Amino acid sequence: MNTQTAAAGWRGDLRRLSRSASFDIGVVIVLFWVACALFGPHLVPYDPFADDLLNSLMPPSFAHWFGTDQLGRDVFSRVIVGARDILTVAPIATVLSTILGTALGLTMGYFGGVIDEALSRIVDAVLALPTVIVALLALTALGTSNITVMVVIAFSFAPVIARTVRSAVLAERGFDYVAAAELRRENTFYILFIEILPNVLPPILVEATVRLGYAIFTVATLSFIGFGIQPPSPDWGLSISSNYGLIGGGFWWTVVFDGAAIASLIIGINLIADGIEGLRHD
Amino acid sequence: MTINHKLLDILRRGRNEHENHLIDGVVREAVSRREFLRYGSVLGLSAPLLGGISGALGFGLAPVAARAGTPGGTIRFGHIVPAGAINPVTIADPGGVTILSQFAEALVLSAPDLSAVPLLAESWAPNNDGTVWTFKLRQNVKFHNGKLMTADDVVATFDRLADPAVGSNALSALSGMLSKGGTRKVDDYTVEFHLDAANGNFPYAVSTDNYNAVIVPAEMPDDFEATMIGTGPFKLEKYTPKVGASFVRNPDYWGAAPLPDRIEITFYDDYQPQILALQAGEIDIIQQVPVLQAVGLLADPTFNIITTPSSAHHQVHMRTDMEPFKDKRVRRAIALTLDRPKFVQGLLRGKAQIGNDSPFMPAYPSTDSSVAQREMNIAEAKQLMEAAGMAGGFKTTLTTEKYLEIPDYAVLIQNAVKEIGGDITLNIMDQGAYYGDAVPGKSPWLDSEMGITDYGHRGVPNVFLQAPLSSTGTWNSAHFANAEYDTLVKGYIASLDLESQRASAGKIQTLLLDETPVIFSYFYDFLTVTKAGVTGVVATAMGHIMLAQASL
Amino acid sequence: MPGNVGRAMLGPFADQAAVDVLNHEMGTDRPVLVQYADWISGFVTGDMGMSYAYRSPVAPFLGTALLNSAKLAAVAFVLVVPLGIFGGVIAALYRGRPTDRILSVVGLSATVVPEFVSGILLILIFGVWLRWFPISATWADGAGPLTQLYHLILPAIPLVLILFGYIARMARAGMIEALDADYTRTAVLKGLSYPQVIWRHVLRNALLPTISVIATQTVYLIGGLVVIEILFHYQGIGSLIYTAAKKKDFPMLQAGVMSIGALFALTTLLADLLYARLNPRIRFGGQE
Amino acid sequence: MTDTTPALQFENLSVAYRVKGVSRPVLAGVSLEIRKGEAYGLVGESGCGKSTAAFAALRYLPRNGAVTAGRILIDGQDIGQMAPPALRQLRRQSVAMVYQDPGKALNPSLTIGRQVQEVFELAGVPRADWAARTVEILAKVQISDPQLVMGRYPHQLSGGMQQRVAIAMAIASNPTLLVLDEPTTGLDATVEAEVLDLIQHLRRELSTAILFISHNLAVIARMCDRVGVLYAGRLVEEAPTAQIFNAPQHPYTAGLLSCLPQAGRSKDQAPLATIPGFLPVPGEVISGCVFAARCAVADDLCRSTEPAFRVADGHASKCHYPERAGALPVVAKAGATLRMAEQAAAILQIENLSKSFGDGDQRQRVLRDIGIELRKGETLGLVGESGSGKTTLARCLLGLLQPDMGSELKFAGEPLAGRTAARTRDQVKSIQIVFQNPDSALNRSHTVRRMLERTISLLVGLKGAAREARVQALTQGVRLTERHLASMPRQLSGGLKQRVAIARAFASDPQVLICDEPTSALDVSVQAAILNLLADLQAETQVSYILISHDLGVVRYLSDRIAVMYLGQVLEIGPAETVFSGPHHPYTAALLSSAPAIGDEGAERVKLVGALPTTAQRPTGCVFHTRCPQSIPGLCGSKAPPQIVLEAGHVIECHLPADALPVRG
Repeated sequence: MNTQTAAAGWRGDLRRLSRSASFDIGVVIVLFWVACALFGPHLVPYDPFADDLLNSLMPPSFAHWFGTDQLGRDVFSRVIVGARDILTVAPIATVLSTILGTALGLTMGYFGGVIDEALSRIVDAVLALPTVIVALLALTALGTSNITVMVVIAFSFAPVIARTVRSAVLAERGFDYVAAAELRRENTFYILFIEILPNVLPPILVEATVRLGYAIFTVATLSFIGFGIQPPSPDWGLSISSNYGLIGGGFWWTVVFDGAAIASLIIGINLIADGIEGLRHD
Repeated sequence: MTINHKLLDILRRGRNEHENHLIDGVVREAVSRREFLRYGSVLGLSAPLLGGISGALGFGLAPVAARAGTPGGTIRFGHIVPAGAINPVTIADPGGVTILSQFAEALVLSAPDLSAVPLLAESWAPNNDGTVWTFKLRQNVKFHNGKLMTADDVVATFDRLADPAVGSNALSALSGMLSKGGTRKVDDYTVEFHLDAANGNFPYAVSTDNYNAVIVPAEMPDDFEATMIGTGPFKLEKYTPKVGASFVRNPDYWGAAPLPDRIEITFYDDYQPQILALQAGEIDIIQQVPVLQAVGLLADPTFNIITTPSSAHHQVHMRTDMEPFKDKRVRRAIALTLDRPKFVQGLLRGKAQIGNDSPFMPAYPSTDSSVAQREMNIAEAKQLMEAAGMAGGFKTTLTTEKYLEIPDYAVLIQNAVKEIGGDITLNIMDQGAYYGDAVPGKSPWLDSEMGITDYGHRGVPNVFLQAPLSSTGTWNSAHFANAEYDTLVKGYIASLDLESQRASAGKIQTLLLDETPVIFSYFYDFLTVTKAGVTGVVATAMGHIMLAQASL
Repeated sequence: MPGNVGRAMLGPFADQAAVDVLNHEMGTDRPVLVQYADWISGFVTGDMGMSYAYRSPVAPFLGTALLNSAKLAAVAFVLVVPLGIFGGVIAALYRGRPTDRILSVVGLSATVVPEFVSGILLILIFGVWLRWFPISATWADGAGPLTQLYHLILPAIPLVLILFGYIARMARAGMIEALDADYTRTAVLKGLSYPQVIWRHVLRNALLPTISVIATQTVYLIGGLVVIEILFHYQGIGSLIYTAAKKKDFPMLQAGVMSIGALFALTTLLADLLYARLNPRIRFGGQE
Repeated sequence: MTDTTPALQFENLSVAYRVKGVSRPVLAGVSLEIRKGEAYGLVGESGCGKSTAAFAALRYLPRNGAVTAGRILIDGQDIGQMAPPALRQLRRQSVAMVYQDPGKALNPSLTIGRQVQEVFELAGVPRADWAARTVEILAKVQISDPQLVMGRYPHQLSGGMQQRVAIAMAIASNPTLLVLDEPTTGLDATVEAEVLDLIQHLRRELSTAILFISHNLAVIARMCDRVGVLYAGRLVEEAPTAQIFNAPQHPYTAGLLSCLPQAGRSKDQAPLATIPGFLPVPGEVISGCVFAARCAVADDLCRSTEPAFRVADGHASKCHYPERAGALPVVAKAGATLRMAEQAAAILQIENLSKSFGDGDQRQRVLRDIGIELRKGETLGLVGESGSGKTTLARCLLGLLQPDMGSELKFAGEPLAGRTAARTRDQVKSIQIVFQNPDSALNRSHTVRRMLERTISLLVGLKGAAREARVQALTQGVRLTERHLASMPRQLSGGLKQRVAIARAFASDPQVLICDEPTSALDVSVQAAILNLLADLQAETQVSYILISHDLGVVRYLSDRIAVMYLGQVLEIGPAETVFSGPHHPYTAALLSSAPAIGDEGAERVKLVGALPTTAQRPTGCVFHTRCPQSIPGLCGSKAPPQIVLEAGHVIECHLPADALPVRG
């Protein structure tokens, strides 16, 4: 492939994207949290795990911007470092689901017929259930760990991606370049992955971004109900879950900042997805 | 202290050997007044008698908060949804106990101060070697179905609980102590318990501590949940599984007429929603709240906190048969890094008693309080590590359950041992996973190098001494095997008099401090929170909540 | 399935005899395959088995829970459908202008923020501080419909927020497609006034696709119910599943999940029927 | 008294679109006048601004479009100055529009009756009269059962019927001006002819002025009194129809006309003329004549000074040298085409080829018992309306579809397996295709080089330098340059893309090349170059073509023999000239007469009855009898027609006696 022209295309797309204010905001937010996840432990003023029992539940102050939690740990530091687990689990789950869903969607869309029919049934069955419910069932049976959470999310999101890819592939399947490839006796692998895949990448990219948002949503929700990321992680959903009983007592800072963190990250990702989606429809 | 010897002599008449021994103890001041009252109650000295003895000894029973409540009204309280069907035979969780305590009663009340108070039994006494205990039952007690409670009901109740084929949850408290057939009717209002082995604390086994041991009619229906026939101050009005229950005043109650017209109970899956509901004014009482959850309520004048001391605690076990904990000096060093007063203040907001690395918490009368309290001493800890050849520190994994403040406690331990070079990785699992199949090899609880396990309240330390620490103990996650310890415990359990119990206890405490297979750094209280103005609420550490004398 | 149901139910400290008796009673001492076959054959005949946790049949629990959840979902839908459609229509009519942008960003943000975040804020503000609404969605026995509604409003709001953006987005897309369609151009060029064009020609075509979207959203709504019902302490299907999962009450859990699947199939079917009813293309076959 | 106010007047009209913040002019200084009752044709290639002109006339520009200069007057009123109510009044009473794709122009969820009667409602007709007026207007557009149609939804009507309804709505208010924007594009030839007939008929009845917009010169020639030619947003020539077509005064117009593969032209005689170069990019600053860069007669004056719009005898041209337009040099070289010997060996034999889709009740037979022979080096044209099975036939030959049992294909005497996978490499490489739409046929994420190399590697088995040499040869063969090899398809124009597709098809040295509508996605000027290229390549390589096209001009230009298909059957096959000249099958006659052709405006059209049946409801007997104007009652509907052999190789399946077969003209 001629990388130069392809790159030029990408650069052009990026330039157009960066003109969208909401896309820019999304990128800034997400990059901020990614930086927190990567370098958080080196950036924060306090060790997010270090207790200071005699200074617990202090309201936000100059020393502790976001106050302290019940063990006297610095909430600000915990919120910053709290990005780490969710930004590991959710993206890996998304990548897994994208790979799986793409392979599935390519197969369904390209071969059609009985294969498509059979796989579609499975896909529909999985899609009939909300992810959180499927995850609850699976995690109860398999036991909770970051790995199982990833796998469960990957499996329950793959059908959505498969469906997107399938319909994109069906459209591509109607294009004559596929017939042309068959007419030079390309093997199926080449047709699927070299001919068709590059052309369905944009919708996959959008769907994967949207899924990443949902993955974060789901991981946070699972953590909140106790089936996701496990203590002692400073994970946001987990922190909210263990602290929300305190808000009535006025200790709102133990919950509100974590909530804002989750909200901002998911909104950021969706702003990016929105931007890319808008680009495709221009 | 002025002792009225004349009065005392009168009172001593008819007392058996153990009772007189106890009285001797208190006279000699070997037994404190508080302990006297508590242990005296176990031996079956009635409250008037105890009061009399106390009076004779120059200290009176603390007067019961005598402010009389106003009758009427509906009390709404929330608690954790019962884990299973409401059946006294099978109930195994605080949620179920709370429901039980509304409508059913045991022979003996293990009161919040750990004293044994007569309920359906009027009095009790052991034989000389403590193998047979005779209970006199209260007369004219009616079940909610109108029948009188007699010895037949008591015998049936205990035979059911002690029958392995029925599989009652009470088996864990009764096995090795009371078998099926061991409960015998003497007359309609007298029952004898013939024990498998001598036991000086038997009344606790038929008290509210053994919460399954509520007296229900001999003919217990299969769908007990539909009727909930007991002798309690309230009768079932409506029960909806998972949702809640309501009870109404029992007009035929044997004791003082219950004050509230109705009790409305709402079940919650978790503590947070309960607390919020209390704050929003939707319920009046929540109970058994872990301290950390209730932090928001502690300083709030619109709420009233009832603190119930308990022997509930979190055991930190270290595998005595595995590195890096094979050397007891390492175990001791770790115990020395913990700042217990700080834990109690910070983690538990002062609502706990400091532990001394043995099950003997200060509140137990048999505890030898002369054994020195272990305090944080990093220098000594470092020396011990050096002596053990581990000055470079160690690495280990602390496996535990996600329950109450245990994860936070784990973090505190993780941080504390850093002082002596300990590098602990936390592995916090959900409860089911942690306990696994509860047999070695299939249970992180019993297999992990280091772990933290929650133990519920017990009125006496016997269970804590045996199952988790004796070499044949089924919950021995520290894999602690020490012949001397086993012998000491056997002696402790069999002894009927307080002084010899305390002597054994002292040795056990010293031994455990030296070996430190398990760290007991605190015993946490249970909190019951009520709306300000609610009075007369009695709560036990077991989960009972008694509202007969409560008023809004 | 857990290795030992009885042990899991009774906890680590229960006596082994008690565990054995429980396992025998529940049949969980049989081989897993036998248990599963038993459960499946029961399920298809309408017997959903016995709850491990309550040792009583699952079905009655399920019925009440579904009814409760349906009430909550209904309140949410009644609030969100008109709101979402209205938002979408307005956004489409002001396409590209600030109104549209604001609606888009607000809708997007509302949609993606997890229910437990918005729910907690609502509880804090309206339940605890202002005390305008009860924070528990469960009402007292025998409460009238209005009281029930009063209890359900606060829990419905996070669901409304979640769905609002989604429905508005779909409605907007449908509107824009219809606004850009040739038939709309035909209508304008006929000389119809703008409101007439929108009312007669655009709306109906624009909102048809939204129907199926709303139907598929029910299933996500139910997913959201888990959190909402826990948070607002409401005895619906979500909290039933959650409790069952926590207690490893597999028969209850499976029955709950299955019933959600069935519910989804049903809503989809209803939506398809409604769609077909409203869409002449489907109602009156093909070209003659 | 005659009203001399023009129905529509553009005064120096300029329109621009804002695209991503940049203003792109689409119309620049266009001035024209349409008199009352006049039919004015606006013609031009894609991107010239035709449709923008149409929508500007109704003040219905897209959201990002705006009139940047000039005025539009309808009946003397400046519509740019109108307040919304006045504009609505204007649209209700004075102007109406019909556009392409009637299926989309009608509201899918309202009945026809409601949509039509809305016009009367707006015109202030009393409610009681709406129904009657609707019936009346539907009858006027020759809808035979108005009552029935009123209750129908748009999707229940055929394309032709839908367009009639759209026209009915447009003329219902008896407007001063009717704008028709490509009203028949996308319709089948016979349907198109019917709609055009209808419009002509209505014109005679109504006094409406018509602005007729089309890319199709022949349609314009047939329909209009005067014609304007648009190029790059400018009106370059305007004159009465006859003058434009007979004596064009702008090199662009002249070029367009000579590009057309019109009646009588054939690859054997001369290549088609072409217009080199490309349309200027919108927004490009052009100092001289916009067409100068592509003009064969342009000089320095043309490149530096924009010519004025000069009018002489009602014939206006925006050219410095209008007189030179007629004497345009032919750009393309004379072809060295070799007429194939008719006895050449058959390379591809098709016998009893049938293809069905679906099962049971759903089974549809799309091809039925096709028997055709393709000879070496010849071009076989396949014509027929949509649904006749042309493309299915092509895909069966390629092995992309498995024919039904009993079908027989032979290539070079050897049996040919049904699927590509079962064929030998030689067979696969020997039968290739040029697809209709290069955008679909070329993978948009691969470079041209990669596409060519991959085909050569797989089918010819060449590697390294040998492969590179072949790539170069192919590139030169289709008149592409080295530079194009590194391009992605989106960087190429439509014509260049089709060249790439042709190069790829030739990469494996095919002996049979199927060309499926190879030029239908292209503008006329580009089409000519591609047709020339195909003719040249055939002369060079002796390849046989199967040419599928709905454009009879194209088919006639390239084909040696022609097969006429209808509902999956071949009704007539024979040498190109005889098929065109007749006698021919009644269907062929109808098809030929439907196709508008320049200089053929007055010819009587063979009218077909009814709509095209689908393959699911294939008529018994002769498949065409339901629509045949010469159907013999009782015979054609029950008995399959015999084959009439008129002369060597000219075969017609018909019940009519040979002398009753229609003959053209």
